[in-house]
Amino acid sequence: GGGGPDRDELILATTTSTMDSGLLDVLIPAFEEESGYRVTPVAVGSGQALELGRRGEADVLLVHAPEAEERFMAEGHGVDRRLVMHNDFVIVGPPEDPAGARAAAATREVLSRIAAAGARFISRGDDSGTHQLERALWQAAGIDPEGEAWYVVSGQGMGATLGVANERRGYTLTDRATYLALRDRLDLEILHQGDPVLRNVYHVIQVDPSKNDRVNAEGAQAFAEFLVGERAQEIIGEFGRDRFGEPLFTPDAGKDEADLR
Amino acid sequence: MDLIWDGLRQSFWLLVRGDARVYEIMLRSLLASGAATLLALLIGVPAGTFLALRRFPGRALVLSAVHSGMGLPPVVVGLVLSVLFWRTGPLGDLGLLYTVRAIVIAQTVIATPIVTGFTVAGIQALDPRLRLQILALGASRLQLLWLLLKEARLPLMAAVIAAFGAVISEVGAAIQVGSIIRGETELLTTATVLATQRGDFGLAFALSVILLALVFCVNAVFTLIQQRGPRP
Amino acid sequence: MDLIWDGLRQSFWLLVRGDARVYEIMLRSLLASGAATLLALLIGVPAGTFLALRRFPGRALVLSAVHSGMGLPPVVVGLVLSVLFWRTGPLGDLGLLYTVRAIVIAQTVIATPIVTGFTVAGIQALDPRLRLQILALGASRLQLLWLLLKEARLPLMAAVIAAFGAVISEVGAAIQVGSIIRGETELLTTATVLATQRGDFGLAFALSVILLALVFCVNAVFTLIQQRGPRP
Amino acid sequence: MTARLTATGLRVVRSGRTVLEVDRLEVHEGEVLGIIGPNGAGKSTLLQALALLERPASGEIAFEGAPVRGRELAYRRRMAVVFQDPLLLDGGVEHNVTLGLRLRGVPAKERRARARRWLERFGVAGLAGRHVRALSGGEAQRVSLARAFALEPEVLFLDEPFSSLDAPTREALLSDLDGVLRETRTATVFVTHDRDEALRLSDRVAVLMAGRVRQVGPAWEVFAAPADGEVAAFVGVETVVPGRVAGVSDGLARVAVGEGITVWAPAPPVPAAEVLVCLRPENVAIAPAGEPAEAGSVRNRLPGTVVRVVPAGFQARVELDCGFRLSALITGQSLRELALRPGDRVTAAFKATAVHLIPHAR
Amino acid sequence: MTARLTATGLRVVRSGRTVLEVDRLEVHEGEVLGIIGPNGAGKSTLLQALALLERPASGEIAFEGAPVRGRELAYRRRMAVVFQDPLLLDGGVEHNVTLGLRLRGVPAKERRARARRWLERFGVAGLAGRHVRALSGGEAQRVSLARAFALEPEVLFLDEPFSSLDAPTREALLSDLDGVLRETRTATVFVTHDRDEALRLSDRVAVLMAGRVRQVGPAWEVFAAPADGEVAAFVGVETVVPGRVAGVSDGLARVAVGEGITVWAPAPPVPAAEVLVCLRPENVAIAPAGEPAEAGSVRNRLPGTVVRVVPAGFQARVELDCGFRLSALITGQSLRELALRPGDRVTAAFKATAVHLIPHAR
Ligand SMILES: Nc1ncnc2c1ncn2[C@@H]1O[C@H](COP(=O)(O)OP(=O)(O)OP(=O)(O)O)[C@@H](O)[C@H]1O
Ligand SMILES: Nc1ncnc2c1ncn2[C@@H]1O[C@H](COP(=O)(O)OP(=O)(O)OP(=O)(O)O)[C@@H](O)[C@H]1O
Ligand SMILES: [Mg+2]
Ligand SMILES: [Mg+2]
Repeated sequence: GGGGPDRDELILATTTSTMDSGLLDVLIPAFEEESGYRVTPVAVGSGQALELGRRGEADVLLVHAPEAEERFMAEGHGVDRRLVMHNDFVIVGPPEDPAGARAAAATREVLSRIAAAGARFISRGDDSGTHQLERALWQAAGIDPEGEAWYVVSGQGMGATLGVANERRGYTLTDRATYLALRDRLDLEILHQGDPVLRNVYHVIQVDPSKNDRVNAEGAQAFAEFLVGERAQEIIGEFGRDRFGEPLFTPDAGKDEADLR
Repeated sequence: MDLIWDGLRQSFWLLVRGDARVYEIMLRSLLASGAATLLALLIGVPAGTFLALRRFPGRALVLSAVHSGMGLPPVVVGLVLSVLFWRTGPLGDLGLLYTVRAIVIAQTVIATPIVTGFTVAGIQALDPRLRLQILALGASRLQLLWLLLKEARLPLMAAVIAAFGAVISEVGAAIQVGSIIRGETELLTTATVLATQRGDFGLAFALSVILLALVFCVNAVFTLIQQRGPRP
Repeated sequence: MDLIWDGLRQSFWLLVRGDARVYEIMLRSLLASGAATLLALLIGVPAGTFLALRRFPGRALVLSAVHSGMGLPPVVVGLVLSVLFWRTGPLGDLGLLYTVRAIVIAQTVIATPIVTGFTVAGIQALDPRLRLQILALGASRLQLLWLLLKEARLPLMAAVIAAFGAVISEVGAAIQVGSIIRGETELLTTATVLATQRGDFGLAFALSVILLALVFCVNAVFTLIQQRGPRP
Repeated sequence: MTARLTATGLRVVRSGRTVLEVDRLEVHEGEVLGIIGPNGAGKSTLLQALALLERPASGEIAFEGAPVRGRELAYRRRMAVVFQDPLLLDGGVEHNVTLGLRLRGVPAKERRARARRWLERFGVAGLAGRHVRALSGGEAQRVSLARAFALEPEVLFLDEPFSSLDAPTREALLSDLDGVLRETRTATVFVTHDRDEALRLSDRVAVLMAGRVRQVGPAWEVFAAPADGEVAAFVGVETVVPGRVAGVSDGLARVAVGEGITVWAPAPPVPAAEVLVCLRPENVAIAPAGEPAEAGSVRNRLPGTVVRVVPAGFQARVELDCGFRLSALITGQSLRELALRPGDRVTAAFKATAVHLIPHAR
Repeated sequence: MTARLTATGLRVVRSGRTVLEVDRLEVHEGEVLGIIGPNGAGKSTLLQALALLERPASGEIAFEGAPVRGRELAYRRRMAVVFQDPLLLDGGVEHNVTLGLRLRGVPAKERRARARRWLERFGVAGLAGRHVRALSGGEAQRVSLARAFALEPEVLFLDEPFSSLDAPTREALLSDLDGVLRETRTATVFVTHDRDEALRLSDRVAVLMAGRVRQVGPAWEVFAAPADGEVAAFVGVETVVPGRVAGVSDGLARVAVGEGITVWAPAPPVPAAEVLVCLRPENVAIAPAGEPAEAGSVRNRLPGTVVRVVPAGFQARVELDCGFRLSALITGQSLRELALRPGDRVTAAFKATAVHLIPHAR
């Protein structure tokens, strides 16, 4: 760092999922220890995170909404965007599977079946990365679920949305980590997984420092480099193994974006 | 700051254009919170009067509990009610979860301690001889209650206002037991939260402004009732 | 239901094991909400007394505004303060965002109308001749204020309790202006929310139970102060 | 005939202290029962208990012979109370006066008519529209009176109801109410600190002291023949001296007071040697020494010296030393004529019938 | 000497109504100024304005010549008020009595000593630890009195301070306080409805009616020589009849009242033909017709008929028709001796000096 005392401060706008999973609780102390920066994590929806970046209210973003991110970069709000990791999404629903999702191979087909059966689908509806992915999936399936009676918006985080799905006996798109954490309390099963489109890819974005003189460009750079660095990547690769028997995230630094699609 | 102006402008247009969805949400918020406040009055006022007038062992404890209820985190209320209303929960069969009725129940739970606590304070603050005077005028138990409440009008109306304000502005419990189901359980506050999460600060402000305007109108009526009558 | 038992058990162990983090969070919650309540008192009590004793044009309007303030959605307070505290916002230079001080400010904004509204009601409900009596005893303006407040003790303490309860149980504003920074701005309520979102309902309940216990203890003290003195 | 209201074994406890203990007390139809006693004696407490406003620790109250327990509301609606303080409810004057009637379901027209009638009677009809907080003390008391009388009750409780009224109004009301109460056969319990009021309005008077009824009887009797020394002092019998009955003849007792002083008095019903000699100052006349004070039946003439002259409004209290301390109340006119000064020698004259003897155990 | 307190051009408005309008009023050191007047006359309002508790719509109040404006607190701390209602603050008796001293920064020891002294003086020392809600009406009034006296003020305002006290206590306090006030040279303003109290305690009396001072003067003068007919009626001059001055000689006026009836009276200071003849009932004696009523200077002897006899406590009011309506107050003893009944022919006797003439424009 350098400059005024606030140069040590770094605002990280990130999605609730990283906060909820507990990954940040491990990564941030490691970074702070290594670099001397103090990180203020702000866990919000991806939409809000990007909006904070756009306004220069955050220095660095860790988000998973590829299309919105690309728009963000195209509009020149960010200076660098690097691949960090991914986890994957699954579609869960009631074991009796009224729409017959289990039988479908592609995610697109699963959604078509749900729509055709008019089976209830719970959407987070909060413009989070999960929600954005879900929207992209619907679009790919050529369906506009907005306003349909079976399409329910929970407006809440992943855990609560799973709860709604459980109560309302609906399908929902969830990240694996949250589902694993709540599995015991839910009467929902994984009905669909594995399709490459269900990958949830996290990028770290440094906010354009020319927005205002407050943006901490060096800190952002340091944090981004830390995330794609060896130590962080190792932490990411191990995170969750102790609790679920399998890691929740796959480190992807340095990989080609296209390999993940 | 531009955001705030933006919000004001947007709220104005939402109302003027007569956005059906906005009006629907407004109405639902008003009805749910109104119902909850009414229920809280029906429970809290008799309970509060009882606590104010009767002495019994453990009264201080009950009163502390009521007062703690004023600090019942909406999130906790939402959580506990959710657990109760889950399909596998003890009240699952009622199918209340994610309905407006669940929201009304949650808000009633939040509002009742407020009404009770202030009823106790308001009635206790009255001259105790007033009770005798009212009885001496030939009041039945119910008439006594009513007249005492009229005497304690000022703090009581403040309590109603506070209770209504607490529930109409609350999100934690409403989201948990009601979710934000478009056309079913969406409220002004929950819609605001949603807009915030989406980063649509303009809409969030617009909805807030509408909520505040609504609260202001309702409270202007309450305030007039409260302050009615000449006070030298 | 097992969740609730689980939560109770877990909360018990958290406290007994002396989990430093839990105690730290408790203390922070208590201090932040205590400070906010105190600030709200410092602002709301004089303001309320003024509104109660003075007649001026527009008074009903101001009072309606205060009453509406009781229904100020914490989310909105959080949003507006965030915008003000943003680095690019008008108060950005103060560097308040995502600090406990920001939380205290937000909670003060929430608590002040509650205190003000009930101060007005409590003082107005007093026999107006008491004011003269106190003046006649030789009270200065400040002494008058203090003695009137003592006379209106019951509704005022209820107001303090309600204000403290409202802010210590609130999340919407605290999360927005304070975020949930471990070791810095984590509060009992925001930690509960986090636990809920992580699906760790057991911890969520445990934290809720601790919050309730804390609120109960504080309120027991308040209740004792309020109910002190023999009342026939 | 059964009394309208009977209290038996009444005991009221407040904060652990027994503040009232009344064995038996009756109020009859058409009767005014005056209650007098020192501050804190329990008069207001007695009223509240009789008016069924406070459940006593023990004891029973019967309305025309029937115990009220369990049916308090019905009986309470046949009563009305004027409290020591006006205790008006927040609202207008008319609202207050009609309230009791509204609680009883009296139709609006009738309510308004009665309110108007009684407000007029108490001289506050012009204030019907006034908020109660904008009344003077006396105006509030009048409204409180109108509120109770508008109920036209069978039992009426009045707790120092005239204490804030101006003198002409009080005077007029005293004559007026006496008629009203007798006409409507209302049973009235009336607490007052004004001996004149007690004497003028009451048929019987009860003296309450430290929670107990010390004497109850016809009004004149209580004032003229108090049951004991304390009651005597309280009802204004200023001269209370011990004496010894030296002999009785023709219903007249010769009482030796102090050194060689004899006072004639009606013999007490129970023969007693040791007595208290009681004499109201109003019944003592003063004449210059030697001169006959008054013609006729004045049996007692004691020479004495003026000790002190205390003007007391339109009258004056003269304290004499006639071998014992004797107090006389004379008119301002007499005072001016006699031009009394301390040290003057005078004769105190009073009838035998003005003296009351209380048997007294040393 | 400048007055301790002077009010000039005082006007108080309440809800748009002018309830008080006093051109000038002074209270001097060591003086007791009695204020009397009908209910709602503005007595309490006057007290509150003088005690600097209410800013008047206009007018000025000066303390020892210095206008108080802007320094109310300092002057208020040299005053004390006993309100019509006790208005005790929530808390204990001692707390209430020491409060004013605490506000003035008097040390705790001194506070307690003074509280004890005055509670004792008012007979409620035993209640020092009691909560004020557990007091009887009279006990509360005594505490309120003790609270004011404990301040040992230079100006003391008393608003019907004895209205709830029992008779012996009131009697004792009246004598006692008179001494205290004079000793401490306190300027006292004292509102009362009791004419006896006003006469006994006040040096001067002001009569307030409908917000205006109608008369102010030495106490005896107000009662004996009221300024106009209304004041006369209010101060208890029951006989007020119009007459015409037929002649004046030697300071005595011959007044023709009704048909051929002559009343002798002191000539009014301002010559007037039409007058109101005022006569207090206390100053009229009654004798059986023909018999001389009283020896000496009784100038006026009017034959008349008894119209009505109204017992009034220990006295009786006798209304006579002497060609005009004349009211006399006689002792119970006289009443019994004369055995008056309506229709009896009697002679009413009163001195010329007992009559007061008010110049009267028809
Ligand atoms: N707020 C008010 N609005 C209008 N009139 C008022 C108000 N307050 C008092 N008054 C009137 O002012 C007048 C004076 O009141 P005040 O209390 O001074 O009378 P008072 O002489 O003390 O009477 P009392 O002998 O009954 O105590 C009364 O006629 C009363 O009705
Ligand atoms: N809550 C209480 N606790 C203890 N004593 C009480 C309580 N309330 C009243 N008392 C006492 O009860 C006694 C009777 O009170 P009450 O009001 O009946 O007296 P009272 O005869 O009406 O007196 P007053 O002439 O002063 O009106 C008083 O000595 C009073 O101090
Ligand atoms: Mg009493
Ligand atoms: Mg008055």
